[in-house]
Amino acid sequence: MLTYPYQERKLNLNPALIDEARTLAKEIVAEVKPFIISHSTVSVERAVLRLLGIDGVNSEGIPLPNLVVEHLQEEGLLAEGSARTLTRAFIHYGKSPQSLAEGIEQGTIRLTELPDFPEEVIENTARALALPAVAKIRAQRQARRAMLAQGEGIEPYLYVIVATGDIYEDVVQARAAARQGADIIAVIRSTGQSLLDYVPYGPTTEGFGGTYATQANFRIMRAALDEVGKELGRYIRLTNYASGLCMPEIAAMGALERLDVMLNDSMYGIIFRDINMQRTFVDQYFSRMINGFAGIIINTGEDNYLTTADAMEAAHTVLASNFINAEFAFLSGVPEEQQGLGHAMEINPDVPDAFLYEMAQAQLVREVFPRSPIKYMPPTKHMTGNIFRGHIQDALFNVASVLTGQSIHLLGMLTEAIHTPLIQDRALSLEAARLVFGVLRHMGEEITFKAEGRIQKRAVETLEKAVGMLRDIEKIGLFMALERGMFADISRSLEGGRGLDGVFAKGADYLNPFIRLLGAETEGREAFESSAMGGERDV
Amino acid sequence: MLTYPYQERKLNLNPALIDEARTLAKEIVAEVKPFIISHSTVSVERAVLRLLGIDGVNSEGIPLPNLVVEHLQEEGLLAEGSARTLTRAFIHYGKSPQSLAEGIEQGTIRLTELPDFPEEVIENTARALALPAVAKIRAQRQARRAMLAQGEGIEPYLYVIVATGDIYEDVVQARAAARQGADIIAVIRSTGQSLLDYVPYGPTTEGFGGTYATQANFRIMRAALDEVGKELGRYIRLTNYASGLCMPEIAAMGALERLDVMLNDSMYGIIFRDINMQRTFVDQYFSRMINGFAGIIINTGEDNYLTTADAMEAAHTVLASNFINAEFAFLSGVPEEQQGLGHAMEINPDVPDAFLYEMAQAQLVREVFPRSPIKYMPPTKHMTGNIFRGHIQDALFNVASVLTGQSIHLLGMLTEAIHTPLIQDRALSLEAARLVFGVLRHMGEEITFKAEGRIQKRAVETLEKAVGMLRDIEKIGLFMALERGMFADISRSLEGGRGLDGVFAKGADYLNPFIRLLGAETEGREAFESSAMGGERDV
Amino acid sequence: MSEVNLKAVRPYGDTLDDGIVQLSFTLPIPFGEEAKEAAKRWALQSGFQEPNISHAQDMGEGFSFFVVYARSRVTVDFTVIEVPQLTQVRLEKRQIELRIREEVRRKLVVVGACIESDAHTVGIDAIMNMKGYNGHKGLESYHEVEAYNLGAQVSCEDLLAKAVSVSADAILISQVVTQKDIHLRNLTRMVEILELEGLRERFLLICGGPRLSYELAKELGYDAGFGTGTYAEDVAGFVLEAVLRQRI
Amino acid sequence: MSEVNLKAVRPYGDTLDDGIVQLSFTLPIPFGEEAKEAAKRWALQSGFQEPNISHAQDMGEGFSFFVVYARSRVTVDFTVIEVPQLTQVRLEKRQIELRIREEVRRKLVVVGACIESDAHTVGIDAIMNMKGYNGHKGLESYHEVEAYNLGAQVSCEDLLAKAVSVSADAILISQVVTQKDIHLRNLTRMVEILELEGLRERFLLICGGPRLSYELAKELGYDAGFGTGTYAEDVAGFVLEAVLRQRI
Ligand code: B12
Ligand code: B12
Ligand SMILES: Cc1ncc(COP(=O)(O)O)c(C=O)c1O
Ligand SMILES: Cc1ncc(COP(=O)(O)O)c(C=O)c1O
Repeated sequence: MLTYPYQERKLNLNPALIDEARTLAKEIVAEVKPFIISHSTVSVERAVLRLLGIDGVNSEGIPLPNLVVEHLQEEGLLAEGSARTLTRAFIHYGKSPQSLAEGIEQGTIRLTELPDFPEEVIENTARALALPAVAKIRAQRQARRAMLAQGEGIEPYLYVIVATGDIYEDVVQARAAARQGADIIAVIRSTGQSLLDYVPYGPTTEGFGGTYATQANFRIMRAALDEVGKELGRYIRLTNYASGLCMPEIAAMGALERLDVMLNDSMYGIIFRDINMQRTFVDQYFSRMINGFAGIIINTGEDNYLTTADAMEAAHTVLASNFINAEFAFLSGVPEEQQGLGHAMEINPDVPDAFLYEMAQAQLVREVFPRSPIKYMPPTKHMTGNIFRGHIQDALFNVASVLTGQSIHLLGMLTEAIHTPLIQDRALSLEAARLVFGVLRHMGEEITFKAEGRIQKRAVETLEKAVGMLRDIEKIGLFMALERGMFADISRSLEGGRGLDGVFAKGADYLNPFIRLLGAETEGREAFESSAMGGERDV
Repeated sequence: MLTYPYQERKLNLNPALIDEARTLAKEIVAEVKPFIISHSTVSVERAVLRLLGIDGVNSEGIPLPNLVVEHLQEEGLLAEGSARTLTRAFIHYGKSPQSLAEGIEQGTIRLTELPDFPEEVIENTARALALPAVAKIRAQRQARRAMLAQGEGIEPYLYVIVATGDIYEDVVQARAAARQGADIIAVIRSTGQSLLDYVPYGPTTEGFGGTYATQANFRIMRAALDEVGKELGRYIRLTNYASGLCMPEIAAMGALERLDVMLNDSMYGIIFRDINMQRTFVDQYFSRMINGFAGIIINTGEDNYLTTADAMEAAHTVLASNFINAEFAFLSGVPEEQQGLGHAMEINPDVPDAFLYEMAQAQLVREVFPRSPIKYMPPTKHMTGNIFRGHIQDALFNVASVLTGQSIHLLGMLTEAIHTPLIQDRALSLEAARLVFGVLRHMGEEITFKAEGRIQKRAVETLEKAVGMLRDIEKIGLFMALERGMFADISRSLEGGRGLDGVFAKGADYLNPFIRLLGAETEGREAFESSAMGGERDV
Repeated sequence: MSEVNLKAVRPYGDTLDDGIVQLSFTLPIPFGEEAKEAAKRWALQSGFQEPNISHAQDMGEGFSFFVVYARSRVTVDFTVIEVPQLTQVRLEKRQIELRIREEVRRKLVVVGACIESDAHTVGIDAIMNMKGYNGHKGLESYHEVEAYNLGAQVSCEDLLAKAVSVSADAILISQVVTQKDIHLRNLTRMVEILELEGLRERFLLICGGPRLSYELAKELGYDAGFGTGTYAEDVAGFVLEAVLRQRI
Repeated sequence: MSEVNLKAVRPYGDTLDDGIVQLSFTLPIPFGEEAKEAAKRWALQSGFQEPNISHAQDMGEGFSFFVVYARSRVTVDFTVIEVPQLTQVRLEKRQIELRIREEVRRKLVVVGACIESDAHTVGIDAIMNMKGYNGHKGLESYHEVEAYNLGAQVSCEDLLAKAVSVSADAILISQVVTQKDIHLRNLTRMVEILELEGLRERFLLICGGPRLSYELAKELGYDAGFGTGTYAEDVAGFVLEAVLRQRI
């Protein structure tokens, strides 16, 4: 029901401040950029290998992309980029990347003894090897566009999670959720997957608080949702997590399997999973490039800030981070129309007038990012075992969402504090949201906020504080800001956290054909840019 | 939290229209007034007897007031007013009204053979006999004022019902409700009591869907609520029903026992209980006089219209009826501050933008009656067995209520479609309302409605239609309007319905000392008028 | 997900046969750790497993409220379930009218009311009045039906008298208030009066209301009963079929 | 209202001993009259009386959801209930500090973490970090406590190593995720490791989390467990008492 871009201006915000925030964020990101583009990671390389067609696991269950990268690492070949060596091997052996990987696994192929080839030959061959994946992703994007044209939900999109730990049970829940009215299904990942430095393989039926993100699971769920969506005449979007130590690989898998939304933040892993910041910045860059090209909406994780920090005090950190996340997205070529910036309704409901402050925050994010499919997260921290009270807290969240024109609406569950959603929890939430959205559909258009009232004041104040924070960060740099715990009250060090050993400086002859094919200003994009630029969304 | 009178003007209503409506209503009522003041009813007379101190039942359970009135009727003495004959008997026998009544019951006293006395003596004696009740009621009003000064809830007042059918169980529920946060407790009456032409006696423990309204039950509940209110530092108001065939008597009982709120409509009995309209108009006049004097807030029953008629189509009938009800109240000397005009949230939630129309209606009633403690009734008709959905419907009602500055907020129950409230249903509703009111407390002040938007248009349209309806009624008269089924789609005839045989024309020497003592422009009032006029409410 | 065993169906939360059930209830005991333990024991004694007292709240006056999630091992055999139901297909108004005209060849006569203490006329009005319900016109709008809606709080005697005086085919009774089973009492009263007067066979006796079902109506000695979501067509169709059946 | 018989307490709706309970659950059977009947039978077989299926809803994919009100005859004897509880009185921070200074006469040392897969630090932070929770300062703010909060997803081994290296008095463990009883597994793992290393007696072992209780903790072999609404004082007080007790 939203008309893009969002048109209302209810908060009396100072546009100069918003411009300043954007400029600051751009500068903050620009400072990190040299580091990012001069480095790669094991996960980026594994993603490259996956896009080149390498998949599967060995008898011990170790994924071939991991084995190949380890091999390259051992042989000191990784700095050139896995694509270069694989391409050379391809030319030399005349075998597909998959066969090569299997050969490496079995020890029948060694990459150290490869002859060299003219640079042009290597580049062209690498490009040729890369094209099938690019074509596949493009085809998926086209398929999505075609299916969306057949019918889809209206905003705010109803987004629910399934989290049984078993992909087959997830499918049942997801299909039922679609019938119950969901527009977007997110398959929650098993606790701890983000810390695995490999992607599990095949369909999985065990997980805690979620199901492993595997390519097979993606495919199974995609097929199930396509089927039910077709029946319902409504395309059902699928969400997963390109987060953690494997974000680029998961992005690649998601692009190939036509996921529609990916949790894909530039800093979440650093802050919340204690993943090394150097690793994350490099990983997010490539993973977002893939998501951008695939027409996948990325979701950022600022809502998480308010699960540890206080929502009244830390509202501005969410906005400041949104600005930074958006700039990182631009850097990877993700257009605004795919920037599902996250924020949340997490003020303690015991705070008098809490709803007013939530409205201020929700409207603020909406007005500042009028073209982005912003994602609004429900109350979680202050939910309790009282499901009846919780259902009301969620209803208020629904009200705030529809009043402020949110795009992606993650449904709160009355059982939030108890367990991952049961089949009926989701149905009850969906029903409640549909009810609220229906009876309040045009309320947002009907109301204006008092000039200099509580809502406007709170919004202006939050914007000012966010700009102040960005000014500080711009001065000290993002790395230092993270060290100081400026986000979510959590401090991380440059060398600390997991996965730093997987980061390496690109060699002078580093090759990754996908950067040119998928990146912001490059060839593969053409086909889609025109429409995206026109403001129309095919995502 | 409301400041009286309500100040906001958000609907862009035409004040001339409101004035016209009031004038029309005044004229409509003025047309009925001659009939009203020239008639009395058996129930009015029984109320007079009760106020003179007659109470109790005979061995067959027939209340003494009924026996005396029947006796007077048989003897052809009723047209003079029961007070006249009782006064004469008092002078003659020197016995209290109660002893006289007992004598009549036992056949030891006959009223036909009484000597006559000078009119002045009779009037003065009647007045003297009436004064103790007047003093008692005044004392109750003063007691209420004193207790309110110790502490009370803030508006919208949280109003819940108890309906176990057993006064002792009701007490448990009511005390628990007070602790759970209720400001007002209504003891629902047993199904069908409104059609009884007598008031049951003593404490009762059986009833269907409610507990009998008896003076003993009033007293028991009053004591229980005073006790718990004192403990909580918050005066707990008590509500019952001065409706049906005995409305004046119940009003008298309520005034004596310090009830705070009475359902007391000028037409409800006619429309919904098929009570004869002549009977009701006379009864309501005297019952409201008592309520007015006692500082009791009356609640009108327009919400009921929307349980039979469609809330989208019939919204204006509610408003039109509110105007008429208010004028009838003025006629009886009930000031605006005690006119708890009723309206309800009953639009089918499947109607797109239903909430906007509800807001329009709620705000309209609020703005049109800025000094009245208007009473907002929750969704009932569209509640279903889905308690979770119902809880959300009620939450939206809570939102509408606090946004539009309602005064008395009858809580919706998630189990509305299933059973009368369980102890936890009430607690959950109270908790939900407190939550919503808390987080939205000042939202009403924060928002304005778009000029000529859906809400304003709907409100203006409803007001116009109400005025149109009042114009029609003014032309044909209220009796005819009722015959034509203009309220709630229910048609009633002048001679039809129950209780007509209890109506009689006052004789030339009719006497009822309470009319002068309790009525609008008369002596008993003085003590309170000054404060009520000042806008301060002691009710 | 594994196949559901329809011979042993049990509640489902998010995994087949997990048995998860939500409960809420109040116990008349003061709030505290002991109350929680009592709630847990109540759940265990009721046969639930792993009761999780996810919420406990003081209701005041020595009462405590609980929200509980627990697992149930109780199964039902779904394969043996047969619900006595009206077998009739839902006809449309037009068809019904036509069939009355052509097959019954006289108007059907129905009288209806909310009996005794019940004043909830919206349900019976939905069935009988012109306007109907949810776009389904009521019996009064049927050319081929003579419908008398007596309204609220009509005594059984008055309703019967009317039915006799207009030679009704069917008597329609609405009962909405069910507190303390008053609906059962009222409905039974009507049957008893009819039987006493020897008139039970003379009329089709039909009841309706949100807590009524075909099954319950049959138990009470009625010819049919209708619950939530009934439309005039359902009733007219039933009366039509029954009248035709009687003819044979 | 009559007196409650505490030896036979049963659910209460609005009349003593009415036994009213609300239930909701899904059955893996397709929506319809038969599903409703199945729900009713399930309730009856579970021992409830007069089940009233007040709501039935199609969940899609062959599932049906129900809201049920029913009566229970099950009673619990409230008079015999005793809940193992920390007997200790809640001391205030000031008092605790004083008693450590005067009676223990050295700082208390505690290490804490969310172990294994669990990343929910808010709870342990609420207990340990400077800032604390709801205005109750955390252990880090105690002069007389040396507190090491290792944060999220710490392996049992790492936590133990830290405890050994700083000679901790107490190990604090938080477990929030309980799906598939992972908290039980993780908590048990810690006890096993401690026992294997022969170190179980060396440390006070304390766990906490929204689904934990003193009772459950004891069952698992912990010295204490704390649930929702715990503050640093509770933990500090417990450690203090236990350390003093060990001295004697
Ligand atoms: C509207 C309403 C009223 C109105 C009734 C106006 C009127 N003229 O009907 C008013 C305000 C007057 C009222 C009063 C009372 N009510 Co009332 N009321 C309701 C309410 C909100 C809606 C009922 C309704 O209209 N439903 C819509 C109709 C269309 O649905 P339906 O009745 O189920 O009818 C459908 C089917 O059941 C079927 N059907 C029904 N009858 C028949 C008959 C036949 C022959 C057939 C074939 C089919 C059929 O077809 C219909 C269409 O599909 C319900 C709560 C709720 N949401 O259900 C409470 C409710 C029914 N009321 C209740 C009570 C207790 C009362 C009072 C007794 C309270 C009191 N003590 O004052 C009074 C007294 C009334 C009395 N003497 O009976 C309780 C009953 C509790 C119980 N289970 O026993 C309820 C459930 C509310 C509650 N939670 O307390 N009420
Ligand atoms: C905040 C939160 C998160 C944050 C955590 C941030 C952080 N750094 O802690 C984030 C967003 C990262 C998160 C992630 C996940 N979460 Co989470 N999360 C929550 C949430 C909303 C609030 C928890 C909270 O902070 N409560 C506030 C604190 C203060 O309360 P507390 O933990 O109970 O602590 C108190 C007491 O228990 C006690 N206490 C606790 N620990 C200890 C320890 C000791 C020694 C003592 C003495 C006392 C003590 O004292 C504390 C203060 O009184 C809950 C839902 C809810 N409303 O409860 C879900 C919830 C706990 N999460 C859940 C899940 C499944 C996850 C994920 C696994 C989902 C996924 N697959 O991605 C992930 C992965 C996390 C992981 N690896 O563990 C589920 C758990 C379901 C279950 N019962 O198993 C919940 C219930 C939500 C749901 N319904 O699905 N989550
Ligand atoms: C950006 C992002 N990634 C991932 C996750 C999921 O958590 P985990 O890292 O445990 O998979 C979240 C959760 O909110 C998130 O916001
Ligand atoms: C004015 C009024 N009186 C009385 C009642 C209660 O109904 P009864 O007449 O059955 O007591 C209502 C119910 O809404 C009402 O609005």
